[in-house]
Amino acid sequence: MTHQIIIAGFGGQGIMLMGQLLAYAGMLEGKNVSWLPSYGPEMRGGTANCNVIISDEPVASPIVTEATAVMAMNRPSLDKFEGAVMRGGLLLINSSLIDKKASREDIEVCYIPANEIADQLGNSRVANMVVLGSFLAKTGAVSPASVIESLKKVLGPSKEHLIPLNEEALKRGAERVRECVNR
Amino acid sequence: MTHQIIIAGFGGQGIMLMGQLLAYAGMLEGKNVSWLPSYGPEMRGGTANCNVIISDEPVASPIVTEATAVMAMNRPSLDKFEGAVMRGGLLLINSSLIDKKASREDIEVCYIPANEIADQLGNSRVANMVVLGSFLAKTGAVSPASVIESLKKVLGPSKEHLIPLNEEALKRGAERVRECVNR
Amino acid sequence: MARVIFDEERCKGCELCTTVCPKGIVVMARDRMNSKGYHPATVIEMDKCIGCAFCARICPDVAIEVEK
Amino acid sequence: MARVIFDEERCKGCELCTTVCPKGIVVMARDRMNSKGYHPATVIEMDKCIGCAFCARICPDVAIEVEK
Amino acid sequence: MTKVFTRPKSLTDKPFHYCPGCTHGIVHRLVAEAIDELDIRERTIGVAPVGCAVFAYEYFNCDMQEAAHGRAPAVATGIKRVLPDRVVFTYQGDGDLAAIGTAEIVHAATRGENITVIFINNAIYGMTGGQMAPTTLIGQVTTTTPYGRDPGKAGYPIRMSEMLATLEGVAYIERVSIHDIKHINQAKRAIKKAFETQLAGKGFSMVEVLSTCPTNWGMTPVEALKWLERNMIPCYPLGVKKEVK
Amino acid sequence: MTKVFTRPKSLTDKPFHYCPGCTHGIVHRLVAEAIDELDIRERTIGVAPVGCAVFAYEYFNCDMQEAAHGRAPAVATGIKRVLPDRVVFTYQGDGDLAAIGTAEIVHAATRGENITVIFINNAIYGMTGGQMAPTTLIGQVTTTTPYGRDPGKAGYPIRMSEMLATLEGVAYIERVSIHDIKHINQAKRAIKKAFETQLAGKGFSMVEVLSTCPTNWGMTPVEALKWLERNMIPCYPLGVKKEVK
Amino acid sequence: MSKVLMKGNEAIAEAAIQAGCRYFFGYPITPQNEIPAYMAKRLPEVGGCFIQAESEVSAINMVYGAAGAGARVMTSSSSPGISLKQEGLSYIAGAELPCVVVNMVRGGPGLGGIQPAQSDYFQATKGGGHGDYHLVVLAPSTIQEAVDLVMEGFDIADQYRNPVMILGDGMLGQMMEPVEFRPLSSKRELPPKTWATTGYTGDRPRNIINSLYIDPQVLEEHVKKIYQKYEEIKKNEVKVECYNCEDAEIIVAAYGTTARIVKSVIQKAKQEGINVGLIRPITLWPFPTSTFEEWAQREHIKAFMAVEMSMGQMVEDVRLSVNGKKPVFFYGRTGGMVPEPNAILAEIKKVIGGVLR
Amino acid sequence: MSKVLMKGNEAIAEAAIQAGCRYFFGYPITPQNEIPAYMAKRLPEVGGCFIQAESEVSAINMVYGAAGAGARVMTSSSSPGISLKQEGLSYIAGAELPCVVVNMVRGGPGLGGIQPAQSDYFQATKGGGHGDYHLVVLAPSTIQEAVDLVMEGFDIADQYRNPVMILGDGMLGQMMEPVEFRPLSSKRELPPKTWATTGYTGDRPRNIINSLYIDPQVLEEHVKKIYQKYEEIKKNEVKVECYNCEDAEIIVAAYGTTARIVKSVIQKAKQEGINVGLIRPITLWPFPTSTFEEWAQREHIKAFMAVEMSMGQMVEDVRLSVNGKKPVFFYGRTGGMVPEPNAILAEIKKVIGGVLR
Ligand SMILES: Cc1ncc(C[n+]2csc(CCOP(=O)(O)OP(=O)(O)O)c2C)c(N)n1
Ligand SMILES: Cc1ncc(C[n+]2csc(CCOP(=O)(O)OP(=O)(O)O)c2C)c(N)n1
Ligand code: SF4
Ligand code: SF4
Ligand code: SF4
Ligand code: SF4
Ligand code: SF4
Ligand code: SF4
Ligand SMILES: [Mg+2]
Ligand SMILES: [Mg+2]
Repeated sequence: MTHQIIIAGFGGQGIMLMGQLLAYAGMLEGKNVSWLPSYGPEMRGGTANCNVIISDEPVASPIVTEATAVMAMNRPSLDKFEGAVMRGGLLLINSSLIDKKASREDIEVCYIPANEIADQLGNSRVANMVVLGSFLAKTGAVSPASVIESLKKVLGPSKEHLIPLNEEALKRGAERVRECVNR
Repeated sequence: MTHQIIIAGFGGQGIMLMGQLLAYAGMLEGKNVSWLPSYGPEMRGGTANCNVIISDEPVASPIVTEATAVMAMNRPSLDKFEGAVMRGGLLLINSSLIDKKASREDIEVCYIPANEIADQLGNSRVANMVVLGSFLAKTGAVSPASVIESLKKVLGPSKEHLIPLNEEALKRGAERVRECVNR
Repeated sequence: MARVIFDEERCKGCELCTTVCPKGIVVMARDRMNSKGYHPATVIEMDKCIGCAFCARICPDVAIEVEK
Repeated sequence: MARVIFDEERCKGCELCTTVCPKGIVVMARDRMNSKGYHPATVIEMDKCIGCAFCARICPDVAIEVEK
Repeated sequence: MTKVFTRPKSLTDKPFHYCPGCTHGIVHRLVAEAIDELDIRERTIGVAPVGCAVFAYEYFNCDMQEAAHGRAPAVATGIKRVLPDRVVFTYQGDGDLAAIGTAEIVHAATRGENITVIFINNAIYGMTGGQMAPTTLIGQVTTTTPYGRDPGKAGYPIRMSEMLATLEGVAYIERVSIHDIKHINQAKRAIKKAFETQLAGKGFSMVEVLSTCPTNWGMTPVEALKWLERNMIPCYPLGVKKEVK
Repeated sequence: MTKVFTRPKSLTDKPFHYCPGCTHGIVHRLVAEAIDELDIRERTIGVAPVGCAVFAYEYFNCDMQEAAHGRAPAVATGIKRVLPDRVVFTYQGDGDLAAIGTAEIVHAATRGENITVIFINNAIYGMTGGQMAPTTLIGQVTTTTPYGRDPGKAGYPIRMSEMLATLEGVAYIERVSIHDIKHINQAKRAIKKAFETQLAGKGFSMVEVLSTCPTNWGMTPVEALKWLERNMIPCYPLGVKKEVK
Repeated sequence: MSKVLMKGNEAIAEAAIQAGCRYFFGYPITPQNEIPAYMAKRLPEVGGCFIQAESEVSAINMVYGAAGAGARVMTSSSSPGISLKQEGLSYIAGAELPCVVVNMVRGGPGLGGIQPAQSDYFQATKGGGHGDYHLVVLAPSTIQEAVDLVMEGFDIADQYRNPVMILGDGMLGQMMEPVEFRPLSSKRELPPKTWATTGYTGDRPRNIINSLYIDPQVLEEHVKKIYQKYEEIKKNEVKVECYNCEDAEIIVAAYGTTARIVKSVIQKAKQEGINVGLIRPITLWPFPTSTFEEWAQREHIKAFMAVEMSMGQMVEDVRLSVNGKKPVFFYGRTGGMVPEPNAILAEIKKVIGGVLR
Repeated sequence: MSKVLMKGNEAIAEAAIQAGCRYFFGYPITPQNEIPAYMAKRLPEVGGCFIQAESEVSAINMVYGAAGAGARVMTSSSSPGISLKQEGLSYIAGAELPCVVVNMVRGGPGLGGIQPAQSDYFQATKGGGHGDYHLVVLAPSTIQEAVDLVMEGFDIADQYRNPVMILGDGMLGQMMEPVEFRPLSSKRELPPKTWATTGYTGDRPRNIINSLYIDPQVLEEHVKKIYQKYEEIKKNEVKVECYNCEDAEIIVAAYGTTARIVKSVIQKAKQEGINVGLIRPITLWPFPTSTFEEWAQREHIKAFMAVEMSMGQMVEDVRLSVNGKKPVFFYGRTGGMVPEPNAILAEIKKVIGGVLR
């Protein structure tokens, strides 16, 4: 099985981190992984996206052109990457920031009000973890436990206290996606 | 007919000028000519030499490896270029500064006490013109008149007064070489 | 009588203009966002404006015009 | 009592040494040439030498040694 | 009502790409205002650097050349020698002017090249993500001085204005700041005077502008202005460094 | 009788290739004497320039690297950082140090690189046959200023010592001359002090030596020394430009 | 040793440190800035020294100095900065000094862009500097390979006293993959650096680092000596991967990240019943000429196609190797555009359709 | 017009002036110092401007500025200096500016020597700088040809908005030959420089000289547009001399001064009854590929041999052109050594003996 994932949104939404956590978790689970950011000349916000591959096979090209899953965290991302989802693939839409509906019929689409859920959790910055939770629940690409373990490494001991919040966010995302209807 | 000439001596002996005058004169006479100096990194004296070709044909390589004539103005030059004279070619030796005799038997060798002759003319700097005069007399490569015309161009009007001295030097060189016996 | 005009699309919400207004009337419009996602600066009590153009002079994005 | 020794092969005939000798005893040997074609510097009246080493100190080619 | 403050004509309509609160924008506007006031836009040619101001050619509403990193003074020299009656200016960052372009700025200055240089000293490499610049302060943390700039290893902040002021070809050099309105006004006067120096054919003129990089300094724009005032000005004293009357 | 003056041990036996009367030779000897007197030859590494002194590696009797034109300070930096307990010096001409190598010398100085620079200012490019150097005097005729150096076109003589002395990393800079015995002795003291500065770990040290190029100046060696005294010293005042005690 | 997830640039920096590199001289440029940043942080921890030079020109000359003093030393940059290093590289090669130089290539010419490209192939392999010389050019395709090649690169540099270039691109530098820092499989006997300028204490001849040979005869001998070394390198150091060539009708030549994309294409092609092989030069210089020669002689191989992120540079070396035995095609994207698998596949089909069937 | 006897370097400088070049930015280096010296003297006489830049890097960037402002402008240097100009050349090509750059090649690598060499062929023709671009490279063999090519070079540069390199060597620069400054035989319609930065007065769009294209798609388009120009150049501008090829058994490929030596060899060989041809590329880029292709198909031609003052650089282009149809040999001297006619002849005989008979 090969997961070919695109994650996209505003700079500042934690897009790159989502990808890195996935890749890290995949590695912890003994899979082949790669993470590829799109990088620009500018320090100055704008959109950010990254490609993640998690596979049982060695990773050939780290570029994802046909995604098994796309996580669109804002409107421009949806516009840009909806077409990249492969037939039968998964599209996760952060419906807190995206009022538009997906137009494709040959894929599975879930709407997650990630910012709202995060706000409920008391920290809007974990919206990314909510969507990630949804993704994990849908695909089983890696286990939430591996993601949390990865997060521990990334945050370091000084930010250990943030772990429960993130765990909760993953869980809420997972719960929410179970309710979600295809389109 | 192609004259392939090497002129060699100390820096300061007017070696480069001899060559340029020959080339210039050849050009004035409608021949194909080239002049090629050997150049070094150093501003600092040492030996100098140049290659001159005067030919009815277009000049292919400007490098003279087999010379129809060599003018050796000092001892190191003789050592270095005696071997470059082609069989039957001409070797002119400034015997004022070179006490050695040529060793080759298959070429024509003339000894010109150029500095002495120049000193007699009251200016040791025209030793080069003396040897050039000998060369012209021996080979007829170009006419002395063409050389003098070239010299006028090179010296410019301000040094016009030096022309008679140089003319005389050419003449004395020519006279001397008539007396000279092959080795 | 003076008036400042904000080009809200150019505004990047840096807040520099809010720090120099001698009348303290320049504030950030927390209630709206421009298309780049910034809360733009605005003036609340325009009648207090003296047209000194300090706000405009410090704005790095030339988002402010002043009339008098 | 002092003595200067010229390494005539190193000498390039620049004449700098001749200009600094307080005794004026350093001169160029016009009668001979070294293998590079230079007239070397030399001292004519060595007994006048005071060993000040001025000549050596200005020689750009380190061609002079001085004993005392 | 009449406009008492409006966008200068020497700026195009294009919105700046700079980060929020980056003072590059202020200096752009001051340069454009000076050009407007002197009414020289039609005969001005600008040279953009490599640095955050790399797109300056999209903003200044005059003919522009984009130079290689650090080489703007050489490029300006080429232009000015061909078109001596045009007004030529460069706009350069501290990495551009004070590091890779050191030889070019020193020699444009010593040649007395009749150009105007706008030098943005923000104590950092903005565009490449916050490396040490030659002007980075002692102790300042950057990506290439992660433990703070240690002069024993990474050298001392370089005062380009003072250094260049020792050169005979220099007609006018002033260091200014833009951390408040008073200083912005002073900066504007200096920039205008620099162009006037060129118009008078007096030789090389330069204005060093202390500037902020909120993004790579890791501060809000407002904090950054304060940091500039408190930390940069003591190291880089403001004022005229040389003026040939 | 004992030798009161003899060839320093830090010179090899190889005769110099310099033109007759060229003062490069004097400075070579002074450097070698300083190294001898400080007894540091075995731990000294020299960097030769591109210029007439390009063969310096054949003369200094220590390990040597030959640098690309102008880059000696960067090369010396590389060596010194690897071997901080060695003594590293560069020997550079004015084309090398003040033209193509401007950025390298400025930044070695501002970094306070603990090296010693011997800077030969002969107001000309000797090796390449007499072109203008940045230090060429106003009015001086060279192959690239055939009508005499016109500052309006070719700029002003650059005073590197004064310029570098503005930099914080500099521990010691002095300008000396070698046109007579008194000044040769002073030059020797300065060179020695420069090495001592390095030995004390104080940072960047440089001695600028006004020097002659009889060949390209078109003078006899004796005339050249006089010309130096009369024309160069007024433009390049001798003395200590900076000294950190 | 366990695996860690790292950015290519950081992994390359760490690999250098693990290979004993203690000196780094660099100048910022995208997309390789993580290398100097990592070095600035790590080198002081291991007793090394990082300097941000005032320019790429200075950086490469600091490298020259440090290498001459016997150190393991590295610099890195990207295309415009590498152009500025050309004089220095020629000097280092001429003076026979070992060092490692990383070029994370971006789109050119001029200021160009900052997205991945392979348009510096000519510069890297043919000598962007003046004179007769070569760099050893290593082109990793994965981060793991980058790590391994950096470590081996230092050994190669030391063994042959020649600069080694790691030719990557922005993609390799920016992406993350799991990587293991493992000892090199092949231990080399490295000659002691008796030539280094460490101080002339008399126990060896005086050491001079130099590339000036004013007598042309001596310079020629020097160059010929270097070229003998190059023959050794050609004999010993060629690295190449052949993938799926056995049953292929067409062989694609690609290196670095492009080769990864081609591998994806090969998998796709298989599904469509097309058999495509890949020859992936790992050493770009020395080029795996004989590998191409051999496959060019096989009957089942009908054509070659070079795929590059350039307007066609390595393709010349492919043509030189194939030497007219089979047609050689080219497909490239440039300026930071990365070739898409589908486009490559389409191109392959076009070749197969037009030429083979 | 009458002939004058001139040094190659001076003739090149005068040719530039006669071609309307009024700006020269240079830095001294042997063996081309007569060019800046001549320019320093002559340019003020014709209302032009000479600057001795502080370095080659500055010089090429002054050229960039002056060319952008619409001037005819030139710079000259020799090998190490040309290496330093690589970034600038890439910028000039990327910004599509016209200029003429002279490289009087000397032996390398590194500081090398100052005697004539051809070891910068790769650098000149394959792009010593970064990115996808080419210089037009003209290689005169005589001083007359140098003069003609410099004059035409300015036209070519202007016509295609691309830098043109004159690739000579110390021998060509230092020797004297009679030369005539004559108008170009082919007049070109040169496009007006509407793109030059002369001041934005409103009668045309604002002019920007630039090579930055941050969007890779746009950069790719830009590069492709430049490469379309290159196709035009390949079609229109190839220059080559074929000498004595009709009855030859072997064709020597040589350019510049080496080709002159080969001509001497051909005369010698004739006397010994050996028929040797010469293909002399005058444009090194674009390379006269089709000329080689055509002769390679002739039956009487048994082999090719490249003769160069290098370790073998142009020989690659010869091989690429001959494409395996005939064997291609190489003979070279390097480091400033000039191949001797007898040695070349011996080499030719060896080839003929070993391969042909
Ligand atoms: C030759 C070269 N080296 C390095 C770079 C990368 N680079 C781009 S901008 C920059 C530094 C910018 O810093 P600064 O000049 O201070 O401008 P700022 O961004 O701070 O305004 C560097 C090093 C380049 N483009 N070209
Ligand atoms: C990159 C480069 N540019 C130019 C040269 C040619 N060159 C050799 S020496 C020299 C100048 C020497 O002048 P200076 O440094 O003043 O030393 P001097 O000969 O006067 O002692 C130049 C330009 C070179 N070798 N390399
Ligand atoms: S013009 Fe002056 S008073 Fe009015 S809003 Fe701006 S700063 Fe305040
Ligand atoms: S200064 Fe300008 S950009 Fe900043 S908040 Fe005010 S209006 Fe907006
Ligand atoms: S040591 Fe003094 S006194 Fe003796 S010769 Fe030399 S300069 Fe004259
Ligand atoms: S100073 Fe030295 S080189 Fe000059 S003349 Fe005297 S001994 Fe000879
Ligand atoms: S990175 Fe810094 S200098 Fe660059 S635009 Fe942002 S704030 Fe300004
Ligand atoms: S050219 Fe000048 S600097 Fe060079 S050795 Fe001769 S006199 Fe000395
Ligand atoms: Mg900056
Ligand atoms: Mg000099």
